[in-house]
Amino acid sequence: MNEAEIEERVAAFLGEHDPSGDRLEFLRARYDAGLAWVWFPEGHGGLGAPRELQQVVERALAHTPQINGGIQGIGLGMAAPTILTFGTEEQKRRFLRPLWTGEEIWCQLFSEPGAGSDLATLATRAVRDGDEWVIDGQKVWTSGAHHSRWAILVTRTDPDVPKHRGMTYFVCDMHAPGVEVRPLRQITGEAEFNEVFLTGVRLPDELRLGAVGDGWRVAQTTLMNERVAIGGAPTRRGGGMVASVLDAWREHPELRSHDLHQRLLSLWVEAEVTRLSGARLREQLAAGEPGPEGSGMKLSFAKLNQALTGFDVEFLRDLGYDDWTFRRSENVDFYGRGPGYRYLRAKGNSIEGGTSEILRNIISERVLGLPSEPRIDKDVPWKDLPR
Amino acid sequence: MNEAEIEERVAAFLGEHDPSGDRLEFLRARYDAGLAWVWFPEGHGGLGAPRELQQVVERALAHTPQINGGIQGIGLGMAAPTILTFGTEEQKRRFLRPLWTGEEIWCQLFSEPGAGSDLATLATRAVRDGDEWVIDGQKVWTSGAHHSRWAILVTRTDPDVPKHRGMTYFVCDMHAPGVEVRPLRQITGEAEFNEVFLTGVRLPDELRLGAVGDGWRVAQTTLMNERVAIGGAPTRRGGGMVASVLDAWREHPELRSHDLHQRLLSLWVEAEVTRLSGARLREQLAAGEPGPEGSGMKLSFAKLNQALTGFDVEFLRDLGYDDWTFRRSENVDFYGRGPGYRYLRAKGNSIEGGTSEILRNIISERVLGLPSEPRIDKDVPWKDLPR
Amino acid sequence: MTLLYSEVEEELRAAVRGLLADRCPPATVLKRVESEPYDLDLWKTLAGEIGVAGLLIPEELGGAGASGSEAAVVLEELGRGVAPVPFLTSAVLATRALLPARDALLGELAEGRRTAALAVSFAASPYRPERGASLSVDGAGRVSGSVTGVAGADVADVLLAPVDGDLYAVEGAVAEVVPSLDLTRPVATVTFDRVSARRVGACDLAGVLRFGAGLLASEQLGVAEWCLDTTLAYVKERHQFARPVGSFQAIKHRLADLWLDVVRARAAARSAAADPSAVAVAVAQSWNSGVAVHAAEEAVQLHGGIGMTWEHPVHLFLKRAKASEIALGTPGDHREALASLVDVPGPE
Amino acid sequence: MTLLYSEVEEELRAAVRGLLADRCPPATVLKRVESEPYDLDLWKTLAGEIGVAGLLIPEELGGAGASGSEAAVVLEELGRGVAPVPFLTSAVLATRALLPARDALLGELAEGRRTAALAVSFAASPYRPERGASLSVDGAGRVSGSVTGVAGADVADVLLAPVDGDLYAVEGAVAEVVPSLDLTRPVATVTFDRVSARRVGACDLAGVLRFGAGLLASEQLGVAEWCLDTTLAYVKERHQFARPVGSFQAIKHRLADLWLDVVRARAAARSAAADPSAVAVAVAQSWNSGVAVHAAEEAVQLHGGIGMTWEHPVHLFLKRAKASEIALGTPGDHREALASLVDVPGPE
Repeated sequence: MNEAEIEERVAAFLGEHDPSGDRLEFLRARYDAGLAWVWFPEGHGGLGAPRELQQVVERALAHTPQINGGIQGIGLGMAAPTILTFGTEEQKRRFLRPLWTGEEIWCQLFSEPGAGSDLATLATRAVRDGDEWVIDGQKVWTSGAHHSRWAILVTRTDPDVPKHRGMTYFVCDMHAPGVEVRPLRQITGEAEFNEVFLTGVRLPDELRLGAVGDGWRVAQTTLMNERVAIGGAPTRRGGGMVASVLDAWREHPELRSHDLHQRLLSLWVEAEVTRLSGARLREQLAAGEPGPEGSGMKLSFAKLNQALTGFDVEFLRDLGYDDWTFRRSENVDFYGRGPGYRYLRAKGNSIEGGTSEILRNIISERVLGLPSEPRIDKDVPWKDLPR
Repeated sequence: MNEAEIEERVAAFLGEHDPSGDRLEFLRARYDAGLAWVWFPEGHGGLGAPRELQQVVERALAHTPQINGGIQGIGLGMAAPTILTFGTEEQKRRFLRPLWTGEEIWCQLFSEPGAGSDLATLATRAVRDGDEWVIDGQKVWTSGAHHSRWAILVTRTDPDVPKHRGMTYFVCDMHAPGVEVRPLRQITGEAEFNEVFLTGVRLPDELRLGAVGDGWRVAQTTLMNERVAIGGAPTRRGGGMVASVLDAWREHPELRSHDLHQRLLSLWVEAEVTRLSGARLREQLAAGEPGPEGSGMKLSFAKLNQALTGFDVEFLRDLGYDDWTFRRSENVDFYGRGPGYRYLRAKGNSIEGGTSEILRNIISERVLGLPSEPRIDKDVPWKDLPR
Repeated sequence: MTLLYSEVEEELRAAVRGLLADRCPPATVLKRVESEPYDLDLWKTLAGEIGVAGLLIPEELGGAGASGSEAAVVLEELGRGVAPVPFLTSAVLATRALLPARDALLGELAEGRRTAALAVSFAASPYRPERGASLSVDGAGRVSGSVTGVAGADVADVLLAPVDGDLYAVEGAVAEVVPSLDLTRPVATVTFDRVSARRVGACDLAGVLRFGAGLLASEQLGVAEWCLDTTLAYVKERHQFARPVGSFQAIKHRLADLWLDVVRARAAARSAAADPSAVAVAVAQSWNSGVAVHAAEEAVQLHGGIGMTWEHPVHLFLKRAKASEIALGTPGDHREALASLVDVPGPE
Repeated sequence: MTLLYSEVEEELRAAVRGLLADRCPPATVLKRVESEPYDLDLWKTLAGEIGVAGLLIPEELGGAGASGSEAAVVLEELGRGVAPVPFLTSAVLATRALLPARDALLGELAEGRRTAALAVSFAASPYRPERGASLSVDGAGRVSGSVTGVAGADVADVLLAPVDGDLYAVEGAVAEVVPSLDLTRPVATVTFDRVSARRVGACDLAGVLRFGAGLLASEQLGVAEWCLDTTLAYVKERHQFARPVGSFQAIKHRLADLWLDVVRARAAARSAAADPSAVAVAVAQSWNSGVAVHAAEEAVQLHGGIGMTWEHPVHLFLKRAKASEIALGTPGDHREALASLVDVPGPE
C-alpha cells in the first residue's frame, strides 16, 4: 500500500460519504473504510499499511469531522494497541470500532496507592468464580474514569508466585456493580484524576486480555505505548513554558533585578538547548534513526518547567492564587491559569508517567549500560514481599 | 585530678626543667612528668586526667618548646590512641615516648589502589612464618612515608573468611628491607603523598597490634580518631577560602560582571552559613553536647572550596599556572599558591579522608536513620568477592 | 551571643509543640483552611496561657520582656505546624512597630485580648517597605488609600498604618481576603476610606520589617524541618521494589544534602535571632527562604503521588514556603543588600 | 539546517578518531605535555593526509571548501583526545581571519606547510576582542606591543596581528610560553618590538572570535563526551563493596543527569556549527562550557583517588575544560550578550 493508493481510497470514501452529514455516521464509515488507523489490519479500521502513511489520510481528511484526541487519549494510545496485540478476534470486533469513533471512552486502572513506581507489586485481587472473575481493590490516578465505559485493568491473580508472574489483564466494565469512581483532588485545588474502588466487581472471563498470569507482559505493551515523547511537540525559540515567563518579564520592568535577570538568562539557555535537543530528536525520528535521547526529554522538561514556574511566582511576587475550587478538570491548562497554579501543577511533571527517579534509573541502565542494583524482589512470592 | 592540681604539677615541672635548654631533653622530661597528654595513663606521658584538662597544660607551657603537630600528625592523632588501646605494655613503652617527642615519625599504610572507600577489601597479604610475618602488597596515599620510622599497617591474614574478619594490624618498620617509598604525583604537579610497595617485608610478631584476625576492629579505633572535624577551626566572617576570592574581587573591579557578582553573593552566603554552623558546632562541643552536625562539615567545606576556587579562576580569567614542578610538598598551602593550584587541589577535598559519597552514606544512615542498602559482601569469603 | 537554645527556650518550645500537636496538627489545619483558616481559639490559648503574644513586650508594659531568640523558637514551632495563628503578624511585626511609642495597645496585645496587624504588604521588604501601599493622611488625621497583600489583616482588631514615617492605629478599615497561595496565612487587600485614625508615634518601618524578616527565618527553619522529618519518616515506611524507598542511595544522598542545608539554616536562624543586625538578617533570609522551598519541593517529590494530593498536608508547607520566599524580601533582595553591607561591590 | 551528522562528517570523524587512537591517545599526550606539548608530526598527518587544515578554505584557494559543520566534527574528536595540535588556532581562528582577503597564505595553511596563529588573547571574546592586547602600527607599518595568553603562538610560523581593524601578517614576533593551566594548549605572551609586518586586509575581529567560539563548543562537547564515556567505563569496572561502583544508585543518577547535559550540549554544538549566528554561538558557548567543566569535575570525583593522580589523563581534560571555559568568552559573557540578542532586558 503506497501513498497514491491511500489517496485513491480516501477520494473514493469521500465520494460516498458526506463530511457535512451526521458526524458519528461519518466516523463509523471512515473506520469501516480502513481509514481510521491505516497501520491496523483490514476489518479493524485499518489497511495493514505502514504507519507513516497515516499522515496522508489525516491531511486529506483534515476538513472532515474529527475524533477527540484528548478525551479518547487512553483508548487510542494505550487500550487499542494492547487489544490489537493480545485481544481475541471477538474482542477486537467488539471494542475497537466504538473506541475509535469515541462512542465508548476508556480509562486505565493500573496504579494503586501501594504500587506506583513499582507497578508490578499491585494488590488488586481477581479471583476466579466459574466463568467469572471477582475483582477487589483500589486504583488511583485514573483520568476520565467518570465518563468511561471501559477500562484496562491489571490485577493480581496468583499471590504465591513472584510478583511479575502472578498478574492478569482485563477489560473492566465501568458500569458493573461495585465500581465506584471518586474525584481525586490535587494540590492545585482541582481534580484531574480519580480514585476507583473495585468491590466485588464481577467480570466475565471473555473480558480477560491475554493469558492468566501473563498480565505483566500485556501491561508492558500498554506502557511502551504510553512513554511517547512528552514535550515532543516542536516549539519556536523562546516558546513553551519560557514564553509565559518572558511575557511577564517584558511587561514588568519594575520587578526586574540583577539576581532574577541572571537566573532567567540561565533558564532561557537551558530551555533553548532542551528545545534544540527535541528538534534534533525529531530529525532522528524522521530519518528513521531514533536515538536514546528521547528517554531524557521528559526529565528535562519536568526540571525546566518546575524551575521556570518557581521563578515566575518569585518574580511576580505574587502571594495570590486564582482559584482553589474543588472541581473536575479534563485537561491541564498551564497558560490559562495563574503563576501559582502553574507552579503547583508543574510539581506533578516529575511524578506522573514515571517519576524522574525512575527515569534516571532507566537512562542509567538502558542507555548508559550501568549495572542494576542488587534486586531482592525478583524471586520472592508476591505475598511474602516486604511492604 | 583537677585544674589546680594540674597547674601545680606544671609549676613543679617548670621549676625543675629549663625551657630554654635542650629542646628534646625538655620534651622527654615533659613526657616523663605526665604532661604530654594528660588523659593518657601515668607512665605513658599522662596522668589519667580528664582530656579537657590538657588545655590547662597547653596554656601554661605555651612559651616552652613545642612538638610539631604537622609532621607528627598521624603519630599523635592515629597511631598513639590505637597503640594505647590495643598495644601491649611493652609496645606502649617502646613506641609512645619517641612518637610524642617527635624523635620517631609515623605514617599510615591503610588505603590500597583497590581498596579506597571500601577499605575492608584490602589485599596486602601477611603470611606467618615462625615468629615473623611476611608482608606483600601495595599501599597508597601515604603522607610522610619518606621520613617515617614506623607505620600503622592493616593486612589480610585470612582470605578464606568474610572481609571484615580476616585482617590483622601491625606496626610496620619503615626501615625494613622490602619497603619502598615512591612519591605519588598529583594533578597539581607536586607530590604530597606516596605509594608504598611492600615486598617480602619481614615483621616480628611483637609488632602485631591486637589479635590475629582482629585488624578491622583495631583499624576502627584509628579511623574514629581520624574523622575529627575538618575545617573546624574558627574563622571570622568572610574568612577562609572566601577571603582570597574576595581579595581578588575587590582588587579587580574591571573584571566584575553581574553574572559573577550574583554568584559570588550566593557563595558568600553559603560560606557564612557554613561558618555559622561550625561556630554552633564548637559551642555544642564546648557545652559537652556534640551534635551530629560534625559529620556534615567536611562535606560542606569540600563543596564550598571547590565552588569558590572554580569561581576564582573564572573571575580572574587566568589561563596560567604558577608551577607544575614535580616535587615533594609536606603541606597543602592554598593561600601561598595561585588560583589554578587552589582549584585543582580543592578537587581532593571531596575524596581524601572519606569521599563525599561515603560521607553522604554515613549521614543518611547514622544521622538520619535511613536503612542501609542491600549488602552482598558481608558473608562472602574475601577471596570470593567480585572485584 | 550564643547559637544554641537555652533551657528556657526549650521549655517554651515544648509547650508550644505540645499544644499544637494536641489542638492543631497539620491534618486539622488542612480541614479548616478553606472555611476559616485562622484558629483563634488556639491563638487565645497560645497568647494567653503560654504567653507568646507578649514575648517581645517589656514586663512593665504587661509582656514577658523576652528577646527575639524566644520569639524565634515559637516561630520554629509555628512553622513546623503551619499553625494558622497571627503570631508573626501581631506579636512580632505589629508589636515591634508599637514598641518605640510604648503604646498602651501593647498591654492588650500581650494579654491576647486584641490582635493587631501592620497595614504593610507581606511582599514589602526592609529595602522597599512601601511596596504595594498607597496611603495618605488628610488634615483631619483620616487615613485613605489601600495596601495589597496584607497578612493577618482579616483577623486583626486594629490595623496599624504607617504613613510618611508615622504610625496610625485604625479600627474602621476594610480587609478583603483574596485567594492566597499560602492557605494558612491568607493575605488581604486593606482599604482605608477616610478612616479616622489615632497617631501612635514615629515608625521606622524598614527596621520593623528587618526585625520581622530575621525572625521569619526561624519560621522557615521550622517549615524545612517538618518537611525533612516527615519525608524521612515516609521513605522509611514506604516500600517499593520490596525495599524501603529510603534505602535507595540516590534518595539517601539527596536527603543527606537537604539535612546539611537545614543544619546551616538552623545556625543562620539562631544567628539572626540573637543578633538582628542587617547582615545577620540578610544572611538568614537569603539562605533559609531557599532551604524551606527546597525542602518542601523535595518533600512533595519524595512523597510521590500522595504528595500531589490535597489530602496530604505537605502542600500546605509547600505553599507556606513559597509565599514566605516572597515575604519580607526575596533571597535576591537580601543578597543585593549584602553587596554593600559586607563590601562585595558589583560591577562599576 | 540539520542538527544531525552527515555521512561525510561521520567519515571525517572516523578518520580523525582512528588517527588519534593510533598516534596520540591521552596517555601519550600526557607523556609529552611537559617536554613538547604539541605533536607536530601528528599535525602534519592530520593537516596534509586527512586534510583538516584546509577544511574552511575554499577549493579555489587550495582548501576543501567545507563548512563549519565539518570543522566542528574534527573539533569534537580533537576535544575527545585533548589532542595537542593547532587546529583551532590555525585552521579555524587564523584561517577565518585571512578568508575575507583571500590571502595567499591560505594555500600554505591548507596544505599544512605552514601554521598561523591569531595574536589575540585566548581570554578575549567577541564582546571584548581587545582583552589582553596592546598593539600599534607605526608609520612604517611596523607592529609594536604585546598580547598575553595567546594560544598556538609558539608553534605558529606566522602570527596575525589585528590592529585597529586591520590584520597584519608578522614573522618576527617573540612568543614566550608561560606555565599554562591547560597543559595541552599552552598560552604564550607574544611581544612585537617594531616588527615589520604585511597588511593582509580589514579584519572583523569580533566576528572571527564569534566564529571560533561557536566551534569551540564542539571541542567542549568532545571533552565532555570523553569524560562521560571514560567515567562510565571506569565505574562499570571498578568494584567497591563487592559491587561495580556504577551500580550504586546515587552514582547512576548523577551520570544520567550528566548524560542529559551532554545530549543537550550536542544539540547546541550542532546548532552553532550549522548556523554560526550570534544567538546560536552564545547559546552553545554558555551551555557547553559549563557542561565540559562539570563533566570533567564529575570524572575526577568518580575516579576517586586515581583521578587525583598525575598518571591518569583525566586531569588533562579538567584543565582543558576549565581553560576553555575562559576562552573566547565565559558563559556569563555569552549570557549577557543574549540579554539583548533575544530581548531579555535587564533591570532598568
